[in-house]
Amino acid sequence: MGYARDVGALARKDLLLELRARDTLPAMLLFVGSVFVVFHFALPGTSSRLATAGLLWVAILFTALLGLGRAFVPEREQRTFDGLVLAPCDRSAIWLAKSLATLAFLVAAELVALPLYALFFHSVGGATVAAVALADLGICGVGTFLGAMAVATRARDLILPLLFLPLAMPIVVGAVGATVVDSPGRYLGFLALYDLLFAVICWASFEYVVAE
Amino acid sequence: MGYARDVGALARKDLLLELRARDTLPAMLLFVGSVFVVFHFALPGTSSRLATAGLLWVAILFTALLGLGRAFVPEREQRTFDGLVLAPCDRSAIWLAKSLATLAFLVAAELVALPLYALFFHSVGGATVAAVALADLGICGVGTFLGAMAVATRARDLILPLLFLPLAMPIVVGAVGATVVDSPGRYLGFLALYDLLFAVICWASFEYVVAE
Amino acid sequence: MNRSAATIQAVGRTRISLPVLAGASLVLVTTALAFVFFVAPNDADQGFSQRIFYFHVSIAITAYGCFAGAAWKALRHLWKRDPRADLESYVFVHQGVIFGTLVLLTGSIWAKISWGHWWLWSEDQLVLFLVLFLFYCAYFMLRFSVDPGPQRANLSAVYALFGVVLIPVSFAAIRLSKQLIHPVVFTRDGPNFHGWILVTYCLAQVALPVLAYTLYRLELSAKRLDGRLRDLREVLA
Amino acid sequence: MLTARRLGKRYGEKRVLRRIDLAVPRGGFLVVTGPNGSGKTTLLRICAGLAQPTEGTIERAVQRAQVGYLGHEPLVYRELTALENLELYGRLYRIPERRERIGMLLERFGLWEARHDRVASYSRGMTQRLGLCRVLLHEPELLVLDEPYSALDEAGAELLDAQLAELGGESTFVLATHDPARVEPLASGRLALA
Amino acid sequence: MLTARRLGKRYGEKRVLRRIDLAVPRGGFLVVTGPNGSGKTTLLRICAGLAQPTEGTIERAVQRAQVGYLGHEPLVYRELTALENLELYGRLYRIPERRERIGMLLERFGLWEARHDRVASYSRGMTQRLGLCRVLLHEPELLVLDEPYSALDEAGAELLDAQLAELGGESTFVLATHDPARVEPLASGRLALA
Ligand code: HEM
Ligand SMILES: Nc1ncnc2c1ncn2[C@@H]1O[C@H](COP(=O)(O)OP(=O)(O)OP(=O)(O)O)[C@@H](O)[C@H]1O
Ligand SMILES: Nc1ncnc2c1ncn2[C@@H]1O[C@H](COP(=O)(O)OP(=O)(O)OP(=O)(O)O)[C@@H](O)[C@H]1O
Ligand SMILES: [Mg+2]
Ligand SMILES: [Mg+2]
Repeated sequence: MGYARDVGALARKDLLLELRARDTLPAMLLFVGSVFVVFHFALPGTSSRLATAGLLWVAILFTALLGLGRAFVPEREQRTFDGLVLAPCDRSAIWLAKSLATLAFLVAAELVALPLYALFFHSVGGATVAAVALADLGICGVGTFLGAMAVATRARDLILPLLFLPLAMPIVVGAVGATVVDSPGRYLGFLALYDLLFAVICWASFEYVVAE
Repeated sequence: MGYARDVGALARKDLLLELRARDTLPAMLLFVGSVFVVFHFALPGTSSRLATAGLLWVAILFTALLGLGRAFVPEREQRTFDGLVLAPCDRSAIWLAKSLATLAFLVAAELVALPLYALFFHSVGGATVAAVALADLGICGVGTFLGAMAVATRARDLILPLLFLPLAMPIVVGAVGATVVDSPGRYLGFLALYDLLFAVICWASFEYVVAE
Repeated sequence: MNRSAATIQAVGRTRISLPVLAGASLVLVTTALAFVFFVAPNDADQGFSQRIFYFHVSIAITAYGCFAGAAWKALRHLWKRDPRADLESYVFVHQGVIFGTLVLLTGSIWAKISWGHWWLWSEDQLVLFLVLFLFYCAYFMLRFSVDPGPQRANLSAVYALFGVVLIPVSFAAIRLSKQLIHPVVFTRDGPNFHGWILVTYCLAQVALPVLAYTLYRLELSAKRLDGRLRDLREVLA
Repeated sequence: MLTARRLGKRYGEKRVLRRIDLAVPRGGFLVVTGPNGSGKTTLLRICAGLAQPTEGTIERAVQRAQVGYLGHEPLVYRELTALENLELYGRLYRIPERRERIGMLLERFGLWEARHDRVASYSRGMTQRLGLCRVLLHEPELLVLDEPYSALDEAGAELLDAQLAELGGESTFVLATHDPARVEPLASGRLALA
Repeated sequence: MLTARRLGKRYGEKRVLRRIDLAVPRGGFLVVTGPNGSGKTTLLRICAGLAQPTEGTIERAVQRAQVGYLGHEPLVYRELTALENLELYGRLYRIPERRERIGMLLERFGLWEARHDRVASYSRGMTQRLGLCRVLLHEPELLVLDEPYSALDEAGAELLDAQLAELGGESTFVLATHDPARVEPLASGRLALA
C-alpha cells in the first residue's frame, strides 16, 4: 500500500517532467511513425508475415531504446538521484516507477504504431496485442534497470544499447514467434516467464545499482 | 586565419567531449547499422533502385537527426553556452564548429553505412558519394542551426525535428534524384546551391540565435 | 564483514596451492591431447578433423562454468559483502570470455571442415552463443567506464547475475523457436557415444576446467599482488 | 548517534580521507572544516549514507527516513515548481499534514510567492532556500548540511541560524562550513580536515 | 566605462529590475548587494552583455574580448580537464604565451596537481577556483563577478582578495556579494537592490 503510493508519486513526477519538457514521447512517436511510413513505401505489398513481424518488433525495440536512453536524463542533468536514494522508500520503487513511466510512453507510441502497422502491412490480432503487452513489460523493466546502470558509467549512450540488446534477444524471439504462429500460447507463456524472472532480479538488485 | 583557429579550437572541444563521453557516435552507428541490417532481411533482394535509394536517404536523415539532437547537449547540461557567447570570436564560429563536429560524426556513420548499403542493396557510385557529401553539408549546417534554436526552447526534442524535417525535404529530393538518375549533374548542382544559400543565411544570422 | 575477518577466513580455508594446480592441469591437458590424437578412433564419416570436437565441447562447457562462477562470486559480493568477491567475479568473467573466444574459434574451424562455412547466420545456436559472448564482452565496457570503487563492484556483480539468468532463458528461446539444427549430443537417451571416445571426451572435459581454474587462480594472484603493491606504495608515500 | 572508526575513502588511486574517527552523540553538533578539496563533502556523503567508505566502518543509529542531507546540489527538479518538488518529497517521506507543513516552510523561507514558478527560474539563493525546505520537511533526526549558508543573504542566514538553534540539542548535526565562527555557539564538536 | 540609464528587466509578467542608473568609471569598483532574488545576477548578466535589458540602455566602453564574467556556474566543461578547459578559452581569447599563463594561474589557484583530472571530479571550491582562472586568463578590463567568494576556503578567499587588490584601480569591477564588508576597502561605489 505504502509501496504503491511511493511508486505513484515517483511515476507522477516523471510524467509531469515529460509534460513540461516533452523530451521523450515526441521523439518516440516520430521515430516509430516514420519507420512504418518509410517501410510501407519501401516494402512491396506482398511481404511475408515473418518479415513484417520482424519489422514491427525491431521498430518497437528501437523506439523503446530511444525512450530508455532518456529515462534517467532528468536525474542525471539535475543531479537529483541522491534525493531519491535518500528517500525512505524501498529503492526498488524508483525502478518500478521509472519502468512504469517508460512503459506509458512506449504504450503511447504503440497506440500509434500498431494501427499504422495494421494499415500498411498485416492485420493485428489478439495474440499480437498480447505479445506486445508482455514484451513491453519485459523491455521497460529490464531496460530501465540497465538505464540506471548506464547512468553511472562514463559512456552512457554507448553502454545502454550494448547491455540492452543481448538481453532483449529472447523477447524478440518470443514476440516474433507469438506474432507469426497460429497457436501462440507457448510463446506468450515464454514471454510471461521472461518478464517474471527478470522482474524479480531487477526488483531484488536495484538497490545495489543506485546505492554505493 | 584567426577565424579558422577559433573554429578549430571549438570543434576540437566537441570531438574531445565525444571521445570522453561517447554520447553521439555510437548511437548513430548503431542506428544506421541496424536499419540496414533489418531492411536487408526485410526487403526482398529485387527492390527497385528508387526504393533502396529512398531507404538510404531516410536512414542518413534520421541518423543525422540523432546526432543533431545531441549536438548542444553538453552546452545545455553544463550550462557553458554563456562562456562561448562571451568569447571574443565571431559567433558564427560557434555554429561552424558545431556543424563540423556533427559532420564528422555523420561522415563516420556513413563510412559504415555506405559499404553496408553497397553490400546489401545496390552498388554506390561516384554520383551517390558526391550527393552524400553535398547533402551532409546541408544537413549539418541547417540542423545545427536549428539545434541551437531548439536548445533555447523548453520542448527541445519536439522542436528540432519539427523544424528540421521540412527544411530537409529539398535535400532528400535532390539527393534521391542524384542517386537514381543517370546524369546527376543538375541534382548535384541543386544540392550545392541549397548548401550555399543556407550556409549564408545560417552564418549571417547565428548571432541572433545565441545572444539575447 | 570487515576486511580482517575476511582475511582470517581466507587463511583458514584450505586451498590447493598454485604450483600443484599448475602441475595437475599440465598433466591433464597433455594426457587429454595425447588421447585426442593417438587413442581416440577416427570418426566414421568426418574423419580426423572430428577430433576437434573433444575440445570444442569441453571448452564450451568450461566457458559456461566460468560464467556461473562469476555469478556465484557476484552473489557473494552482493549478499555477504565479501571484499574479495568482486575481483574474483571479474577474473571468472575474463576467463569465461577467453574460453568463449576459443569456442568461437574451434567451432568455426569445425564448421569450415564439416559444413564448408566459417559461420552460418541461419544457425540459431551459433547466433545465440555470439549474443551471449557479446553480452559478456559488454561486461568489460561497463566495468571500465566506471571508476574503481564500491559502485563499480556492485554494477559488475549485478551484471554477472543477469548473465547467468540470460543463458538459460536464451536457450529456452532458441529451443522454443525451432528444432535445433545444431547437433545435440546429450539427448534424452544419454550420450550417444561410447568406448574410447567417451573416455577421451571425459578426459578433455576434466582437463579444461582444471586449466581454467588454474588460469583463474594465476590471474587472481597477479591482480592481488598489484593491489598490495599499490597499498605498499601508498604507505611509503 | 554517529560513530565512525578509521574511516578512509579513495577514488581510484587518489586517497581523500584517511583514518577518520568520529563519535557524534544524539543532539551533538559536529562542525567539519577544511580547505577546498580536503574531503568535507566526501565525509558528509558517507555520513548521510550516500557513499560507502573504502576503509573502516560507520554506524548510524537512525533510519534512512530520519536523515536529512543538503549537499552542494539542491536535489530538486528544475522543471518542476517548488510546490511540486516538495509535494514529491512530502509523499515519499509520508509527512503528516503534508500540505500545511509545505506551506509553512515555503512561507518561512520566503518562497511562498514563487511557489508556482519552475525552479529553473529561481535565483541561486532561492534554490538554496528550497533545498533547506526539502531538508527540514520531514523533521529529520540527523541533519547533514554541506555549506548550508552558501548563497543565502543576511536574512536567509539569520533564518537558518534560528532554525539551527531551534533544532539544536534535539536533532543531531553534521555541518561543513568555511565560516566556523558563524556556528560556533552551537558547536559541540569540531573536525578539521587537512 | 559602464553607463546604464533607467535600466529595467522583466521576465514575462515579473519585473525584476526597475529604473537602475549606473555609472562605473574606468578603474571603478561597484559592489552590488541585495537579498536573494533581488536581481543581482540579472543585473550582472546585463552588464556583461549576456542579457539585454527590456527597458533603458546600457553602454560598455570595452570590447567583448575585454569582459570577464564569473557567474553562479563556472562555465567549464565537466568532462574535460582543467587544462583542456583553459586551453580552449586561451585559444578563443588569443592569449599570448598561453601555456605559461595557464600554468601560472593553475599553480596560483592551487589546481596544478589536479590539472589532468576531469572537472566532474573536482570539489565545489576547486571548480570555483577554476572559474576564477578562466575569468582572469585574458586579463579583462571589465570584470563582472557574481559572488566570487562563494565556496572558497579562507586561503582561496585571501588569494582572491589579493588578486582584486592587485587589479583594483586598473581593471573595472562589478561584483555582487552577500558580504560587502569583505570588499569594503576596494569599493568605489555601492548599489543596493531591494
Ligand atoms: C554455445 C556454445 C556451444 C556449445 C555448447 C556447443 C556444443 C557442441 C556440441 C556438443 C557439438 C557436438 C555435436 C556432435 O557431436 O554431434 C558441437 C558440434 C559443432 N559445433 Fe558447437 N557448440 C557451441 C558453439 C559453437 C559455435 C559458436 C560454433 C561455430 C562458430 C560451433 C560449431 C560447431 C560445429 C560446426 C559442430 C559440428 C557439427 C557437425 O558435426 O555437423 N559451435 N557443438
Ligand atoms: N568522483 C570523484 N572522483 C575522483 N575524485 C574525486 C571525486 N569526488 C571528489 N574527488 C576528490 O576528492 C577530494 C575531496 O573532494 P570534496 O568534494 O570532498 O572536497 P570538499 O572538502 O568538499 O571541498 P570544497 O570545500 O571545495 O567543497 C578532491 O580532491 C576531489 O577532487
Ligand atoms: N529565466 C527567468 N525566468 C523568470 N524569472 C527569472 C528568471 N531568472 C531570474 N528570474 C527571477 O528574477 C529574480 C531575480 O533573480 P536573480 O537571479 O537576478 O537574483 P539574485 O539577486 O542574483 O539572487 P541571489 O542572491 O539568490 O543569487 C528572481 O525572483 C528570479 O526568480
Ligand atoms: Mg564540498
Ligand atoms: Mg544571484
